[in-house]
Amino acid sequence: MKFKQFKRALWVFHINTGSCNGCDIEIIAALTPRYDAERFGIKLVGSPRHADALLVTGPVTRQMADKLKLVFDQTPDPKVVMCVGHCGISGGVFHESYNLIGPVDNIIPVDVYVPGCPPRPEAIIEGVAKAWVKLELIEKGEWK
Amino acid sequence: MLTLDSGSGIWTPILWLFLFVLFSVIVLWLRGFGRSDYKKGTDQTMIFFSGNMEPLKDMVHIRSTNLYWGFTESLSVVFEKLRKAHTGRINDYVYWFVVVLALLFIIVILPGGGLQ
Amino acid sequence: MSDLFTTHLPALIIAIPLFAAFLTPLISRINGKGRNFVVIVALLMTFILTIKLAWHVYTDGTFLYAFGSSDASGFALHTPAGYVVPIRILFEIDAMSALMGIITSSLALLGAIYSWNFVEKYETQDKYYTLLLLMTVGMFGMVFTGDLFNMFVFLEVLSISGAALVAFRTEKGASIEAGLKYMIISSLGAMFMLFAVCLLYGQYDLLNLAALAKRMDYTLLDEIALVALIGAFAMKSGAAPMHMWVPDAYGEAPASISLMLVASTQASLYALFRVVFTLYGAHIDPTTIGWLFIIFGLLSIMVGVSMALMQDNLKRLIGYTAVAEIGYMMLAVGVAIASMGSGYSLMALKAGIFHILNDALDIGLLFLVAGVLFYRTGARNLAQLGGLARNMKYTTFFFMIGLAAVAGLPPTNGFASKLLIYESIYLFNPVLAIIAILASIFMLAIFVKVFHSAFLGPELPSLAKVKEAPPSMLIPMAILALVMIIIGLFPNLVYSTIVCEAAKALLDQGGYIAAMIGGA
Amino acid sequence: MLANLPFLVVAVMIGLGLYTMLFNRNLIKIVIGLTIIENAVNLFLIALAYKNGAVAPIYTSAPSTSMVMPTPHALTLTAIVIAMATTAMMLSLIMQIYKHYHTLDAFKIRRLRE
Repeated sequence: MKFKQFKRALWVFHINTGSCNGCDIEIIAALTPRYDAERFGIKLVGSPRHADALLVTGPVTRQMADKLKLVFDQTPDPKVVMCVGHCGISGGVFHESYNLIGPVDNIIPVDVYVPGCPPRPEAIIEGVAKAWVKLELIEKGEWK
Repeated sequence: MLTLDSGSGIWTPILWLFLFVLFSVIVLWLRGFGRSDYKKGTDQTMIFFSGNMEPLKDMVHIRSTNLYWGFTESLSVVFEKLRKAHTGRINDYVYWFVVVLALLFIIVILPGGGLQ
Repeated sequence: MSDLFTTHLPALIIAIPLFAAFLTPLISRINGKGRNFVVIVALLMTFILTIKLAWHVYTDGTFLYAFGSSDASGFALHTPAGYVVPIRILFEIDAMSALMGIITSSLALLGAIYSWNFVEKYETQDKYYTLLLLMTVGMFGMVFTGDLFNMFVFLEVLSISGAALVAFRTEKGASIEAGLKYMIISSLGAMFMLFAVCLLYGQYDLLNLAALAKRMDYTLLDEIALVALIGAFAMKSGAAPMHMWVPDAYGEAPASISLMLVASTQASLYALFRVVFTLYGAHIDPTTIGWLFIIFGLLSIMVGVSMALMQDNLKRLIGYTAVAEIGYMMLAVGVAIASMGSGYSLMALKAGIFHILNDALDIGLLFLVAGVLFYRTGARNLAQLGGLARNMKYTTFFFMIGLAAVAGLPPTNGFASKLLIYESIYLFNPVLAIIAILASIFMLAIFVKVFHSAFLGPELPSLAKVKEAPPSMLIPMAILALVMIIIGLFPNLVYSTIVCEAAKALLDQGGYIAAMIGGA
Repeated sequence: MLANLPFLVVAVMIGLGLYTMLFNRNLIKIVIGLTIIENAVNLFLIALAYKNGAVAPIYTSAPSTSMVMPTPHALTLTAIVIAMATTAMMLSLIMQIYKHYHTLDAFKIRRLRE
């Protein structure tokens, strides 16, 4: 990491595109007092229009595809997208299912992948931190 | 001249206005911290409706009939009685006038208390 | 007070609208716009004369005008018992009457300006303006007269023209129904008033307020007359539970007429106060009559506020809040009577009278806004409205001022008078003050509902083409809003001068009698 | 007692009028009730003015005997005129109501309620 501190807090919007809720529970676990992600300034918000980062869990079902696209479009620039869990990365156990549009990166560009089924909260927090670094670098114009 | 003396307190609108302007400036200053870097004219200005497209404007607006519904419903014991009392019959208008006159007679005249 | 013009001011104030009233049908044969212009000019002249009259009253004291012989040496009746009764009808204008006169004339003027566009599509405009002017005459007569029977006559002039105007939109059944209800109930009230006048006349052979007050023996019959007068005027001013005609009439009348009806209820309220304070004066039992007023006030506040919360028809809603506002005045004046002699009695009375002025302004403004909404959208029901703030910027601003004033938010005029009411009531009985404050919060809730459902929210497709109100409707609203802001920011401008004088004049029974008997 | 009879009649008439207004559903009958009250009050005024043996107060040919007080008569005339105006007004409104509602039943003419 090149800098000592981040410019500002990171607001994350969490969208579930057909997950089994395993990843969601781990995300909540990352916010509990044991891990306490909010002490770093990482906060879940209720609207993508307030968010800096999108956190996507689950493979993208047919129903959720256009909604995911819309949510991505509604997030203000600059933005980063995190994909949490095997399902979002490759489809996981739902791979090649008839009702999947595909992994998340078929629909929107993904910046950070956090593998695991489900990933541990530490992994999620680390992923968020990486996304954060990328976001700040994009803002500085240093990201190639 | 600027202060209204109410006997047990004072009211100075100009002072209030001064404070109002002061706090408005503070609020606007704080509001300036909000982000304005979203791109206008794109989906980024759209209303977030859980990822769904926004419904027709007619459906979004909360009409007056829905406002305070819970309040009136929970106090319907009172409100229904009041509503039923307003029958809209001209006889009842006269009835209330006569009732009030009769009550006034009872209150004012029978104890002999109206005038002294 | 010496020159001829000044001496005849009260007669002119009555005569100009009366003359114009019967001139308007003639002029409208020639030109519709010319007629409107004549009406506005007549009311403007009346307004200026009223201001001049009020100026004289506030500088030189009570103003007396005699229709008939000016003193006993003139045309007089010599009774066998040796009395010399000058044959005349007296107008006595003290500070309180002058305040009511200013309210009446300004609201009438604004209503006439507002009507220019508001009723333009109706064929029967000539009758409308005639009746509007007659209504003004009725109100002026009621607040200026010093004679009970004369007050009855003007009350009936007011009711007849008012009822005809409430039923002005004859194409709608509901407005005729409202007119008929208003007519029946106000005629009944007027009959009871006449009955009381008969009772007083039968005993004392007098109709003059001051002379009656001086001669009064406070018998049982006088008590019955007091009851009939209180009942009749409380009903005419819309105190609960006799308030049911108020939302009907206010809701169905054209908005400019609702504005006039606000002034008319306040003229009745004035008559009520005049009867209680001047006619019966110090001889009323403070506890009984005071608590009577307080109960009327509390009932009006609570019923008005709760019924307004349920309404969806905007003008009916404002009508119910007008009932609640009348309740505030009755509450304050009731406290003033019940605590007669204590330190805060005068303050409560001042607060009540100050609230008369403020209520006329803010309820009037809200009715005008409601009229604009009806004129531009054709919708009477709040459920059909939404998002109008996008197209009606000025109207929205005026509504916000009216909302703040009627809910008693600082720094508007409504807050100034309500603060005085709360504080004086609190000294009398804290429970009453708590109820009054709670009702005020309700009032805020009611108008926030209106504000949200009519002005806020997305722009509805059906209302996308709604335009801002025409200038003839914006000007009266702007004037009202400006006056409200000025009174709100500088309350002492009117409070320490006009209102305090009016309260003192109302309490000063001896002064009223001396002005009339001594001046004769 | 006999002198008080007019006042008794006035009281009875006011009671009748109120009864008519309270318990009749027909609008015209309600107006009739109001008219009865109006007439009762007028009768009251006239009864107040009565004086045994007095003549009408016409100054030009006034005899030496006592005259009645002219004011109540003037008041009554005014009140009658006003009563006529209000009655005419109400009846015309009732006519219009019948055109819109096709009924005169007060229980059905209540579009304005609550």
